[in-house]
Amino acid sequence: MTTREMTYVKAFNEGMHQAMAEDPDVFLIGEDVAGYGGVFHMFDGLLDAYGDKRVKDTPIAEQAIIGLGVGAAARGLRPVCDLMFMDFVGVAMDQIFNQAAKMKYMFGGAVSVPLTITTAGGAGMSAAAQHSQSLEAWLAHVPGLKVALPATPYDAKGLIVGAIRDDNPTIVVLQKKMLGVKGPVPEEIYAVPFGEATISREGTDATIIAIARMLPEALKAAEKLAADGISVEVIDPRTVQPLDTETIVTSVRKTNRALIVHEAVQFGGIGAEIAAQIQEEAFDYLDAPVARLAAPFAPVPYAPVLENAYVPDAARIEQSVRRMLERN
Amino acid sequence: MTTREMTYVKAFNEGMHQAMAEDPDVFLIGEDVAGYGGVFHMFDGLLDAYGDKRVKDTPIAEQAIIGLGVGAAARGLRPVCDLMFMDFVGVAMDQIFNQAAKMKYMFGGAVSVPLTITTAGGAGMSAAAQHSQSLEAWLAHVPGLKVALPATPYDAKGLIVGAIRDDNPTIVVLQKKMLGVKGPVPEEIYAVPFGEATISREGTDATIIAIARMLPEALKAAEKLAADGISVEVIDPRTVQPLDTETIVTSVRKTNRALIVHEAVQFGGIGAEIAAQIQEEAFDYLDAPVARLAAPFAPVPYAPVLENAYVPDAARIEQSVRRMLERN
Amino acid sequence: MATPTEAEVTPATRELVLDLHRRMVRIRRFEESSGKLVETGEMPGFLHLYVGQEAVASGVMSVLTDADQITSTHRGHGHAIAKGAEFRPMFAELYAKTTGYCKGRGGSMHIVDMNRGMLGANAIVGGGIPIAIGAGFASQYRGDGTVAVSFFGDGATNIGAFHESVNMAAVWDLPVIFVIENNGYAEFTSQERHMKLTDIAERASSYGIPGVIVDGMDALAVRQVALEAVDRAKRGEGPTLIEAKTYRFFDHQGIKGMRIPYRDPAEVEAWKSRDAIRLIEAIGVERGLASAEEFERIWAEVEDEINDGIEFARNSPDPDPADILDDVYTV
Amino acid sequence: MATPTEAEVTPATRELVLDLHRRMVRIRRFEESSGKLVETGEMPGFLHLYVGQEAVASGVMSVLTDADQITSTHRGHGHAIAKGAEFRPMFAELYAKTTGYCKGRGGSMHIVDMNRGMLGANAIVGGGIPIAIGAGFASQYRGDGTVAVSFFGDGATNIGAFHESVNMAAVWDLPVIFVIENNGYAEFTSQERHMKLTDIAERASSYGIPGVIVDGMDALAVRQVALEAVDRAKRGEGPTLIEAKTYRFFDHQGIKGMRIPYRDPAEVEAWKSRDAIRLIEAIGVERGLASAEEFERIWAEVEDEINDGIEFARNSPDPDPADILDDVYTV
Ligand SMILES: Cc1ncc(C[n+]2csc(CCOP(=O)(O)OP(=O)(O)O)c2C)c(N)n1
Ligand SMILES: Cc1ncc(C[n+]2csc(CCOP(=O)(O)OP(=O)(O)O)c2C)c(N)n1
Ligand SMILES: [Mg+2]
Ligand SMILES: [Mg+2]
Repeated sequence: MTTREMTYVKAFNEGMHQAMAEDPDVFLIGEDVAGYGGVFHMFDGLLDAYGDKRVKDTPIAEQAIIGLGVGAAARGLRPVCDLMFMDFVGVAMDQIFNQAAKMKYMFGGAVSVPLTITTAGGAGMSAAAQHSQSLEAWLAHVPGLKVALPATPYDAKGLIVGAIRDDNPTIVVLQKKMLGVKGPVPEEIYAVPFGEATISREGTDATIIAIARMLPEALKAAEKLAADGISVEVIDPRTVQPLDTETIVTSVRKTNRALIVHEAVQFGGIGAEIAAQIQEEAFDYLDAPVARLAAPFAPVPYAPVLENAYVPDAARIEQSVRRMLERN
Repeated sequence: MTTREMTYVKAFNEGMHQAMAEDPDVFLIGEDVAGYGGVFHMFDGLLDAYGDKRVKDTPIAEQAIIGLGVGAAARGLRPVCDLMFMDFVGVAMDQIFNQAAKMKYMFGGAVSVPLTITTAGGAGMSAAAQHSQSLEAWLAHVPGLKVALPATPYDAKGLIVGAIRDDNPTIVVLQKKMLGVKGPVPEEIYAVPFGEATISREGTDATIIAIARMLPEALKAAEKLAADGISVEVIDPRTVQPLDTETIVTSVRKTNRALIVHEAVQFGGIGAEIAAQIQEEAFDYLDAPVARLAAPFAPVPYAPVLENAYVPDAARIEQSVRRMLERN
Repeated sequence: MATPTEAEVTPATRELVLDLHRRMVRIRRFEESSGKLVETGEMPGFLHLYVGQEAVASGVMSVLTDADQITSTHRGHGHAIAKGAEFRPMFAELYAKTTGYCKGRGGSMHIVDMNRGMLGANAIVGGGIPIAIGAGFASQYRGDGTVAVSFFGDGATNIGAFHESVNMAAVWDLPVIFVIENNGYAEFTSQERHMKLTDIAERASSYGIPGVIVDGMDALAVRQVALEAVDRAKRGEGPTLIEAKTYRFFDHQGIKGMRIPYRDPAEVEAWKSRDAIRLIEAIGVERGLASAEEFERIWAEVEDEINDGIEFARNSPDPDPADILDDVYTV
Repeated sequence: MATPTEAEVTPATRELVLDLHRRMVRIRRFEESSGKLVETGEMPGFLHLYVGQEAVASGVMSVLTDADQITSTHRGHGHAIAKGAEFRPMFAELYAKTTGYCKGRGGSMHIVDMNRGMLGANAIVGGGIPIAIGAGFASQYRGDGTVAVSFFGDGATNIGAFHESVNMAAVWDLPVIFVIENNGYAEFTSQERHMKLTDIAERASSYGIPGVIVDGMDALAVRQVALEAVDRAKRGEGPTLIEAKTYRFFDHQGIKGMRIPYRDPAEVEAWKSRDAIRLIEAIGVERGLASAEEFERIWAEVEDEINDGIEFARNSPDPDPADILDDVYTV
């Protein structure tokens, strides 16, 4: 299998192309996904390749966009519905959590909803409070949904393919700040399974569970710590629903220390669930409390100087690990 | 101060009456809150007492209902906007989390939004997946919002008064299954402060943190356990945003064991945050992992036999405490 | 906007009259029976009964096949039954049994029958409308000649999902029919208190599609406008907004009387005097298409079907709590 | 629907023409300047520029007082400036400084000026519309004679919040004016691809309120329809939906050219030839109300104001990360 270096967004785009090529039931709708290729160019070239029956610009109407996907999916098609910015979930939330996610269960299993929602999350672009959020904790709290947060070009491709092939409603949250990040990506189509974490770096002294864009930051921190002889294991859950608790717990039982890092505000973030599970499953192995590093309890600010202080980074991850290791 | 026995819903209703009497800027809008007094009779008598300028039935338009409240609050009024069922947050979510909650911060403090949202949550009535949910974890994850879950008639009155007097956007979630529960309620107006938990029962062997309707169940369980000489402390956080971590942690440092019980699904529920905080703050005091008892990861089922299995109850709380005590 | 005149109406054949009558009687008796069963506590949950509105579901459904899709509301039994749902799994669902349409997981507000293109009742006002345009999108995408119909109330036309969905369906000429069942009330709030229009069909002009008003107590008239809308949809000309003026005979929920006097008893009586079932019986007899005895036989047959359904439901097994996590995901 | 004729238009006095001109020039120059400052990287974030649409904000705002409230959109600078916002805190906000309107917390899409009744730009399409009806509700509740105006684009009229809000305002006769700035595009999607209407003002009929179309390049005409709508609102007759036909001269975002050719260059040129600022200058001179020199002076004065604003912003302090949690809550 040939592997190239590719950007995160190009890898995602290739996944979209290949998923549409392999299955004529896959179609894409959303605001400016066709002619413009999506405001982040996630969907470049799809209109030309698959035509305006399968790649469609919509009015600004997120309830209708997601709802159309639900209805079409219930009839066996495989819609990809784009939400542009994750912050817009609020205008479509009912269709996501009350309809898409619950339909199968409410209907006693009579239907499947193979709907994929794509969106872009994360701060760091001075886009302020309504265009910078990380809301994966909301989505992960919804039975029936699956939630992916690719943190590498490889996963950007593999998770969108996996999501489209999945018979359940899935949400793939791209990271705006990672669009240009490069990494190895196989040419052929492949799916990354939901619920399988990656051990992105092996280590023995502490485990960092890094969500989405925090992965490269955690890896940078681990590199720094390695220079001081501190060996850190870094885990990328890749999907937070389902969550690969086993990989995480196995690691923490080995390292005895865990730090969870995410961009969302700490209170009620996905880190809370991960921390709760770790202490439930690895209580006797822990040499320190499970630590969390996340955004302060405030909306995302506009000023770069505030935003930089808001989003965790390698330096603060490093610090947190050191603090955790001080304790025994 | 004269105190009477009153039902939960009547206590809430009295709080509404008194809050409207004390401040002419308080008004109420929502679907069938005026003529009908609200489908749960939460608002009985308000139309007659305060007239149709201040108590208004709306079209079915939750975005407009909440948004109207946001705009009126920004202009200094004190709107109470009713959402009827908590499950309907999905159709109004943008106005709640992107507008009401963020306005003050985005605007650099230039405005306050003294908006109160009322709604009814919880299962147990065979109302199925879209009329039975407990979604407090979503709301508690939103900086700028405050979230109250009264678990006694006293708090049903005190928290609605506190919410209306609060200069921030607040949500008061009544418990459908508790509407008829009786308890002592003072006659005069009083506000329960946000962020102050109640120690509903003192104990020494374990702490139960019980959310909303789980409080009476936890107290029942504590009573049973007491018969076997097991002394359980029961804490009712009353508000989950802000959360009174101090009271909880102080208790757990004393009892060395904690169980959190709520009706919402366990994964990503508010129990995750509470568990994460307890192990952060009381790590060295814990004799067992912080335990959670909550709904399984499924939508709320219709069949009573399933719903009973779905929602935690006194028997299962008792069991969980015993299991936690087995460990040392 | 157009209201079809008597002349334009589909010829009322014997077959058609009996078919519509049976659909309506099935709904009527199902609703009355289940209302009582909840009242006595034999069945759990709560019910929004369709009694009074039978002509709407029946008239529309009489022009659809099982391959055509519908979405429904909290008041969904009538739509399911008119679409052909069977009483056994209907009652079993209300009784919360494993043999129910949703295996006891959904209850009254989530009745579904995928085999008959009934895409589900919905407990969120307006929640089914976007889903219907998705079903219609699938029809267009596949070019299979089917249509999708979304039923909803007057109150639902004030919610955002209605607006977004009708506009999107219009822009893409989707084969979707939007049926407003205007019973004059959203719960306890009358139409003039929730909108400034008398004829909601006027809202069609916001989307550049036809809006049609029809007498929702006249199943034949409803059938006629539905037929035209379906034809139009199948010709690729896009959606139609139909407003059926109708009335619910019971309260918003359950079979008890009204807790507050939000409806004038004279208004209720006036509508009851135009009962859709009596109307079609009168038409049938007057035009010599069917006899009173034939209609009686339908009532009797439906009664048997009701009894059989209830019996079946009563004797069906409860769900097993051990299965509580089944069907959350497709695995 | 009515389009006011020349005859009905407010007499174009010297004072009025100069006032409208200054409002428009202030917007134009603010936008061009900040566009460049973001382009060169001196300012962070991204900008949706109002250039081309100046007559809409200016015409409407010329009939409002500071006590009247407005809500705005992602394209909000023009509304703030026309409402009287000062350049110093505007630029300071874009520069992310503590002296900005939002203390550097909000940036371009959240510009606010509570002292002038500017209730905020909004980064959620349609997000400001429900808020505006709340402001109008407060006017009615207090009986203070003020009105609320909500500005939004053609694209926003397809989202649910628009529908819910206009209906509710109509039902309660709220003193609210809804101003559609129809620039023909929602991002890169042209109006005929996002709705089936040519005149969005037609949507007013769904709510039983007047819909008015106006030339959005003619500030005097806009002023006139705004005046009528405000009068109507103050008389307690409820909301008006105004559609101003206008155009944005730059791309959806920023000052660069178009990445994809979604607009015909001839179309762009045709609209530019009807530039609202040139139009009012021509009217002023032709009617002998103001001289070319006077207009030139306004341009020059605004230039000084721009330079002053930028200077101020550059020299203002950055926010302190230690304050990051301030203003999340009112304490
Ligand atoms: C989003 C949402 N808001 C409110 C409700 C509560 N509710 C259930 S039915 C109903 C009235 C619906 O009125 P209409 O659409 O006219 O239908 P009808 O009941 O008359 O059939 C309301 C407000 C709901 N289920 N969903
Ligand atoms: C709910 C929501 N959906 C989508 C967007 C992305 N978006 C920002 S501006 C815009 C186009 C708005 O078009 P229109 O309302 O015509 O305003 P214009 O940009 O032309 O001024 C879109 C789709 C958003 N900000 N909010
Ligand atoms: Mg109705
Ligand atoms: Mg536009």
